[in-house]
Amino acid sequence: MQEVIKQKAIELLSSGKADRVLGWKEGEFFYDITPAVFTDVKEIEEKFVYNAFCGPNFSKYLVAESRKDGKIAVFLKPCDTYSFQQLLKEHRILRDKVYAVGIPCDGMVDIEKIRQKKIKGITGVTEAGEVLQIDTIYGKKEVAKKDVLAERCENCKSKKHVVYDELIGEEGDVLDSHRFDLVEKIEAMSEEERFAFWQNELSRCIRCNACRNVCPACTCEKCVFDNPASGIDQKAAADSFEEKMFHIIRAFHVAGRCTDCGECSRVCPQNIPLHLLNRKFIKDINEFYGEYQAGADMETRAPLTDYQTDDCEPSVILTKGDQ
Amino acid sequence: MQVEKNFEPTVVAFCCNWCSYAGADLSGNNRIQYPANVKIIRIPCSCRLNPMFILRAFQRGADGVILCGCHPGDCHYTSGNYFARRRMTLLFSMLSFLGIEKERCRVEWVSAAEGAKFAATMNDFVATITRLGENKKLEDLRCKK
Amino acid sequence: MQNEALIPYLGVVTDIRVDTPDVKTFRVVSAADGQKLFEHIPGQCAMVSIPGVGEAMFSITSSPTNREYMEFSIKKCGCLTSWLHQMEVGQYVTVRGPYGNGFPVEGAFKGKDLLFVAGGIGLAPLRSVINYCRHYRENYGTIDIVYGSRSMEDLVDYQEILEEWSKEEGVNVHLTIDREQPEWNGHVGFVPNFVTELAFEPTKTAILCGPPIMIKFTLAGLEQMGFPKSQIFTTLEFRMKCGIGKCGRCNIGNQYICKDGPVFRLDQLAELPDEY
Amino acid sequence: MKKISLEKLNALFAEIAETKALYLPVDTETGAQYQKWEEGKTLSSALNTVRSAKDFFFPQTESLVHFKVEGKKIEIMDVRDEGAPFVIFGVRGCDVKSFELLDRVFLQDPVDTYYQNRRNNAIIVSLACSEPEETCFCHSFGISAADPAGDVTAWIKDGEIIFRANTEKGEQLLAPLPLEEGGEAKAEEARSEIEAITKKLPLQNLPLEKFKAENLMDFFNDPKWASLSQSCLGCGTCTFVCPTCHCFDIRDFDTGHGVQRFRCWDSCMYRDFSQMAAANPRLSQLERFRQRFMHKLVYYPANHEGRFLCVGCGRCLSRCPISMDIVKVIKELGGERDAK
Repeated sequence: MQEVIKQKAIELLSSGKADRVLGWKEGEFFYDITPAVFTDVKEIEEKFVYNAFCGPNFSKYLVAESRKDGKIAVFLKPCDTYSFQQLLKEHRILRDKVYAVGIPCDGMVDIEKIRQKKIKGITGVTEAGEVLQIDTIYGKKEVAKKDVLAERCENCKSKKHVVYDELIGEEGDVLDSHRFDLVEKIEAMSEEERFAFWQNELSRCIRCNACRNVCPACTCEKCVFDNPASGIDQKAAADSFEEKMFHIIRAFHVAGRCTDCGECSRVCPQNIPLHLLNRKFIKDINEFYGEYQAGADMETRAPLTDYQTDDCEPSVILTKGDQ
Repeated sequence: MQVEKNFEPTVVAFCCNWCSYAGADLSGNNRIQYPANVKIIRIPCSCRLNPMFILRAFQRGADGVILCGCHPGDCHYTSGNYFARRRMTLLFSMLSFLGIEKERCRVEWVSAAEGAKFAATMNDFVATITRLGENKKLEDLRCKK
Repeated sequence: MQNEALIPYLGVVTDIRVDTPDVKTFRVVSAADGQKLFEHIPGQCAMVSIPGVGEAMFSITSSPTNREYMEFSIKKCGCLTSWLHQMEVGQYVTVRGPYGNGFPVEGAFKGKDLLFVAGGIGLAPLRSVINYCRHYRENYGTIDIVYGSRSMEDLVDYQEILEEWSKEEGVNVHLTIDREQPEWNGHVGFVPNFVTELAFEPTKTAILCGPPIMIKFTLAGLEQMGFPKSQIFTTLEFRMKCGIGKCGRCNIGNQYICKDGPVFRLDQLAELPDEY
Repeated sequence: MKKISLEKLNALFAEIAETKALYLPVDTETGAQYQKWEEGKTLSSALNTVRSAKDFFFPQTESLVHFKVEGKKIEIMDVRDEGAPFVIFGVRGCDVKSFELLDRVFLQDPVDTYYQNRRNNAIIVSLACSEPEETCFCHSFGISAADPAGDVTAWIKDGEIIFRANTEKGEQLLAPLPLEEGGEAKAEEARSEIEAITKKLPLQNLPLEKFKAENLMDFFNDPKWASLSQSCLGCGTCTFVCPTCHCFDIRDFDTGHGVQRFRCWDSCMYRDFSQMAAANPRLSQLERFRQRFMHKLVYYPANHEGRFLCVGCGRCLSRCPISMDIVKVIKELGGERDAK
């Protein structure tokens, strides 16, 4: 697959269909891949990669990139196309400046999960079907790919590309995922258990803002948390209240717009399951206001900018769940 | 739950300017009593209530927060309270998801004519919060004396 | 426990002078004993703060030769400065300092003819030096002061300039304003052009402070006149938090403005990245 | 040297914890973290903690001074406390070195007494890295993973842990503990094993020769910063997991009954780091990204006799969301110059 995509990148650049190509650039190892803008065919030949470690979602880069001169080609995995379309819907990306190529994805691997299996000193990985052969300075190791898939890929919601100019490979389908299982499990806990669970998770937050900065739905020019006039600009959580406030507000600000791309959890250096907060909102929206998938189309109104006169009252939560 | 003796809760009530604030006024004019623990903050419309306001009220010592607005369909700005309703539903659900007592937040629709309802709502809400006790889960320790 | 630089002194404002519509000068003494808070060198700064509002670096505009109090001339432009502008006499403020290197009044300036060029609030950091040099008049040559502002009302310390500086022997004051005004009979025009028109001898030591655009064109003019870079001094500002070279934000290259600056000689600056 | 069997390690911890607070890396579901020792907690086998050990001396937030404001009057309240001695057990060589680099900032005149207090109270027991990771490059900065500094150095070898006191503080810590004498040979063996592994690590010799004060302007003006920084998200992950990053912000918090002035970590990667009322000298991510790496590789060495502000712990390599780390920067900027 890497070769096909690489050739496509070269073709787009040399035919003049695109002036720049947004793709993945290899790093020191096989897993530390950096998003990069390629303008030169030779560089693509040498550095362009596409493998099971190409996690980053490019949609957000297009907000700035589509405002530069010339056209940019971009490779989008199925879940990335949702974010892309959501940003198009919000008029954040200039569509005619982007050439979107849909590419297939069979799930991305989370290097952290490999490390958690006590595999140390990883120097190389080869994909052999369902198995990953791992070279380390302490000898060879093997793991099943499904055991080290990123959480968002384990619970992949769709293999379908919702928007593209050109598609490489076969079109997939929207999947029946189990992504709300964990949310349900937490909902079923007692109030005290839930509080303890989140207290433990959120207390690890170091307020690096990676979740916010990577999020394709967070595209405000100036975030409230950076705005001294907002009264809540903070650099670090000086009290456990501030941790909660940041994460509640962050999730709330993307409610109804979050496509569940899972970037927030991928980038979190402290491995806080931030996607659960977003999924809670998605699940509630589905339950209260009907099924809604952000980014799935260009027409429907987002649930928080819409209403029905017979919507449920907020008191509905008083009787929901909880033993 | 253990309730401290003599616990006097602080309750913040965000009231829409057009209905509930007038409703509060009416209850005063009619000499209907409601607890002095309620601190009213007037907002132009219930949909002006940013979720942040609720959180900050808790941070700065509120034990309960209630939003009062016009009845659905009666919004001075046509549809503000419909949006507020969706937002608050989702926010309260999230607070509950994080393990915060769900009775600490409430939305009530109170019109300008419902002075008695305003007082009754506040009486009931203050009683609920008194029963729940001090807000410990969304407090900012620095703000405690 | 040992003294901590980050814990400030308490000062009290004893006098507020309205200089221009947006500049006020505050006189500050120690809240404890009514004496001066600390000694300083001309050009040094202090962190002034109102707890809960903010803390920022301001240059000390009074001369060290003043043994009774310190003065800060502050222009209203942000959150803290707006607050400071609203305060009344008797208000407590916190002050810590002095920070920075200051001007080499006892070194490179000694025995030299001095040329001060300032624009707008840029006079504030220079006022301290000018008054110091006037106090020790015998140590310095002639003093030329070129000062310009948008309008007559915007000239900071106008009274002091007229009544003291202009009358002193060996001190030549050249004032200018940007646009004509009926009651103004002095020079009209921008500072850089005025400096070129006045055609100073390049043997003088020039000290500049003002808005970046004024500095840029004045420097070009001075260099054309033949001023060597080693004879031009300026003072910079940056966002600062600690004031003691630790918090890491006010650096130009490897030099921290709060500690190694704010006064730089132009030839030193030329060796540093153009990031200010 | 002194030694004890690994089985008795927990008893040893209990002994130390009786007189002083003891912190050590403990495994959690999401990686190792420093925690206060209590019964039941065991030493993690992970190479490094997710957060660095700088937290002990330079915590993410700390109160500096409190104010009471009443009308026009202000009262200053010094809230510093002397603290009490504590032990950090199992610090790796890279993190131990980071303390020395931070000392040069916080202990230079004027001394930061908050930092100094904690520094004086700390007794550091370092632990040699028996299994270095591929992301380690401490060797490039002259740090030994096999023989780390600290008040006491420890090696784990064949079911035993061997201690060597390096300072008086270290001697005093070890003296009352029930340890056996000996272990020199095993320590030596562990040392040479680790050195052998270190040689095999992929990032051991980075091209650092050109990063000197005299090349400051060349590096600053290098056109490669544009491509290096283009995908940077501007988050603070690298800064906050870094053991040597020490920039901070000072802020006030109005509690309603007073004002607390506190210090918290700040990142030069943030837009508002150098934002002033009217201007910002570092407007784009390029300048902010450049500032961070220039500080580590050029500015700090220029002010501190050539010492780099990096200890090669590899945290930023494994944590950066887009994998743009200091190794890539060093190779990109330092490598090509070599070839010329």
